[in-house]
Amino acid sequence: METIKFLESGKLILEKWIESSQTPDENRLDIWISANNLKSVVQSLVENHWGYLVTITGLDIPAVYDQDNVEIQPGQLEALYHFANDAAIITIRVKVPYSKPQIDSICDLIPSATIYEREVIELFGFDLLNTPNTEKLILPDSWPDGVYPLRKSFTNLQDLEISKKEQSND
Amino acid sequence: MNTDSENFYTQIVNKLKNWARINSPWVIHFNSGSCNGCDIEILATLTPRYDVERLGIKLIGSPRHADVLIATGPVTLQALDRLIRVYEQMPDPKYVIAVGSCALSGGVFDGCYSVIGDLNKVIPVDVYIPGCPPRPEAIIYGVVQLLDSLRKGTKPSKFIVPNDIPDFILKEKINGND
Amino acid sequence: MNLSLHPLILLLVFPGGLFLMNIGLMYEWADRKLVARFQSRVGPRWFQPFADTVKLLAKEEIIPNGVHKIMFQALPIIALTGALTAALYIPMFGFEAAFSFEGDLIVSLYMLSMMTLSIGMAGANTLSRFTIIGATRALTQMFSYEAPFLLALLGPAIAAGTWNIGKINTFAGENIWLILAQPIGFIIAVVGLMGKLELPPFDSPEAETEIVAGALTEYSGRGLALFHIGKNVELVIGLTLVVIFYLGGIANPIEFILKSAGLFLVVSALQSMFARLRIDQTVGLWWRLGALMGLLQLLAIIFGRYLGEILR
Amino acid sequence: MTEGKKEKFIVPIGPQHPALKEPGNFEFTVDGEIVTDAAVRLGFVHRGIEKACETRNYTQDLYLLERVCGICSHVHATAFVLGVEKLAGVQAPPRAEAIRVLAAELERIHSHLLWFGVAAHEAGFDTLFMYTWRDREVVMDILETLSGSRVHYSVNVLGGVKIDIDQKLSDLIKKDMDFLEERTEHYMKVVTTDETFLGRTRGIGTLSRDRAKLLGAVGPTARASGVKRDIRVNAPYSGYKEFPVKMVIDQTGDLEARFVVRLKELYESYRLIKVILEKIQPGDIVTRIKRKIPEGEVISRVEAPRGELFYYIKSNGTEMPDRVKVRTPSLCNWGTITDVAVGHKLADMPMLLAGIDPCFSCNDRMVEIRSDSQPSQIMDWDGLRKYGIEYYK
Repeated sequence: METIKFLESGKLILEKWIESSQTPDENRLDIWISANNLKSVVQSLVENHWGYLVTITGLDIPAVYDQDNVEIQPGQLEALYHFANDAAIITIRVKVPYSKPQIDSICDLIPSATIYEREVIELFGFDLLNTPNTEKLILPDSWPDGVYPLRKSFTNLQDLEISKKEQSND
Repeated sequence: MNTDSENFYTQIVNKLKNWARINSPWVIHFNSGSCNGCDIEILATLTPRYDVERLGIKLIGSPRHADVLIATGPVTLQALDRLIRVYEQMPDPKYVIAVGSCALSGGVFDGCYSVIGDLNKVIPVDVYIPGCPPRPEAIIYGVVQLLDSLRKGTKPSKFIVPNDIPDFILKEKINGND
Repeated sequence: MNLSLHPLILLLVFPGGLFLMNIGLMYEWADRKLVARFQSRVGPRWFQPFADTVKLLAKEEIIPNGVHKIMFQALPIIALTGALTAALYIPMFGFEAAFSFEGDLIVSLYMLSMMTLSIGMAGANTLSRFTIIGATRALTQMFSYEAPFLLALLGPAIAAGTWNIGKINTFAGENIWLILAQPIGFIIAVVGLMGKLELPPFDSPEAETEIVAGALTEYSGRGLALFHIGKNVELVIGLTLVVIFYLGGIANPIEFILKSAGLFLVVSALQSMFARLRIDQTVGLWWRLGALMGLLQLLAIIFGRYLGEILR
Repeated sequence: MTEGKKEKFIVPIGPQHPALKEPGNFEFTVDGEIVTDAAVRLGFVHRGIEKACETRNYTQDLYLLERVCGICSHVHATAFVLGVEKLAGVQAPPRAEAIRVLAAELERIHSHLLWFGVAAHEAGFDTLFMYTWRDREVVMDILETLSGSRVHYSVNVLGGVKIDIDQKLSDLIKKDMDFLEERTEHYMKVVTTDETFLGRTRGIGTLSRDRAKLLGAVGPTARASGVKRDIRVNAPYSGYKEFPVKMVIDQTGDLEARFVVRLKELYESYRLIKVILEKIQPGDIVTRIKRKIPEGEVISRVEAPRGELFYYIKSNGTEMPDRVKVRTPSLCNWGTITDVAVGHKLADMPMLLAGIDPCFSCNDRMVEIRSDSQPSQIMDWDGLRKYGIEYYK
């Protein structure tokens, strides 16, 4: 019962920013917000001592094409900020397009977020504004710039080289 | 006469060198992307139940002091440079033992984007020890195989340690409980 | 045993040189075996240190980039020579010392310090960070244990009224074991010896978990072997000194073996009983506790002698 | 050295470093012996499993995820299995849940003993290291008898477990638990009374409660600082609903507290294992589960030996997951290292690192599994793969 109380209080804190929300599980609450509001949302959670940041998950939603190869829906990246308070989990979800994957950094509010932020920068190509450290954390030093292994379009480094060669041949 | 005695002495010196090499393999351990399983088992060989010091095997930290490189893991791109550097820092003669399925073929990680997969693609390997992870007994057996081939005077031909070492400890324990 | 041998033979064969090296290797084996037994392991075979040394000698020696080459090669030799020379003044194995004069105690002690000094220089000579930190630690440690160790050995010397190791030996043989008369001095001497030899728990100069192998990280092959031998020789000499000073001296080989073995057991037990001290803790221990206790005991001895003379 | 010209240099610890049997690069900027700055570089064990996983189904992923880490393989599998079961709407039988907890607690014992030995080794206390590892072999034997493997137990399958325990084994485990309890008492004495050891742990690396909360520390690191974070208690999962555990808390937050917390957790594990062996109900150990998992997202949290393990699994209705995100406990605790390290001595660093019980393989796992829509594609060999890609172009 405590869990439900936690979720309700969390929802109350965040009420004014919620664009849409859902409860996929009894101990979870998913909240979609716009990218501009992220900082104020996190700030209000931190100020109200609602749980702690578990991690930031990145999701890749590739572009959808119709039969004639026309883009119906542009590719998007989604960042999921999981906050946990005992058993209750609030997930703050932010969607940004490939063309402008910019999200405010929350490192000044939660210093430990830097590792998660570096992770999503490397693996998904998010652009986190004002994040203190953008050095490589996980990928090898020799990794090519602009290649994000966790995007659906990436298959393999060797394939990458092949397609590059093909492009230059064309 | 003179050359004969010289030959005799070189022979003796060579025999002595070989004997020393067999009886004092100093080992350096390098993890190039392993899941820790193999590393723990390598560490376990030092501990009282297995105690490799009785064979003269010593785990040391500096590659400059080492004779044998024990490498685990599927060789990640990031660890690649270091692995080669460690191998190059070791003074001759040096040997390499690959421990675990990952170092043999990539194991479950074969085909991952940041993994090379086979230790032999990077540095020459002398002994392979399969298993995920191999038991400490298997690791000791692998090192002993290397030493045996040194005794015979050949650089070890690619020798693969069978992974069917009986679980005598367990059987003993359960039987003892009856 | 007052044969007039050529000094070079004395240095290279007996009591220095070959004999000491072999004894040193045996000591190393005993040390490792005892520690292994304390850790409930089987431990190495008896020829292990010998095999290690031969193997190291036969191995390629890599001279890293950016070092002073002559220094790099000379330092191990200097270290070993220092230790071997020190052995000339010590009545090894129950025989009389090869050389002796009034004050040879001081000379041999400082010959022993050559080892640490060489290790320190070797560390500073190579460009690796680990070696530099190892060198700093080795020298720091040397400065801290040297004084208490000397004070601890000074006690018996004052009691015997001589600076000659041979005479102290005779004095110790004729009187009550000094371990009973000066227990504090004995403890400081044993612990000081462990500090000198960088045995655990005073092994922070070569703490493998922090700085790989300390000052010797970059040494391979011959250089490493020579340093190893030098350390072993130092172990022999150090133990012999303590036996001479505190355990009633050595009159014959059997006494030497028995007493050394006994002392060895204590040292090995101490090694396996403690966690490594940080370098600052080591220094603190020595200066705050070691030096002070050593001084106190020295004062007590001087006072005792003074009192004894008055009474007489 | 003249004043103001203090030389600073960086001492890298790792990636190839004897203190850490696993790679990971820490750069400590040192002024003399004092650490003035700390930075971390991971990625030496970054295997990027996800791409090879594109054609792997849930069952195959289970075995892959076990190999994220060789120390806590069971909890990884448990977290994944629990998540997938939730997605599929399947509940594992009670006996299976109990066996999962049993294996998890055995793993905790093995992991804590391992950590204790390694930490002692970092402290230069090799005798203690040898003793703990000798005793650890007892647990390894149990695990091997239980599952057939010393490291990767593969206890879990989707929908249950694949091993069962019998009376003989249960008696053996009980006997061994008594033995280990006795040994742990001894270690407790060493940790709390041995002067040289206390010199290396007491008052070192103190992490205050507020800092721990802010930095998001988890597991024993957080609990040693008085933060009540233990998923087994906060959000009981699997068999922990039936077999509750007590949370072990300490207030001081220094290295000694972390030692004490972990050792006390060992007692708790011994107790729990005995309770489970007493009360375990006979019954099935596995239920059927469909190959295709319904579409959905699930979050699964379990308490690994090192702290909270977090799984996010997204399914798209096929045999393969769309995305699996793993957040391992060690990653959370990194922040505390860089925070606490400054001002300590270089000699304390290995102990500090050991204090959080780091697991590099865990951090670098990035086992982010996604699936493309071509399950028939064989991706294992380079040539075939290139052929396949070109074919589909």
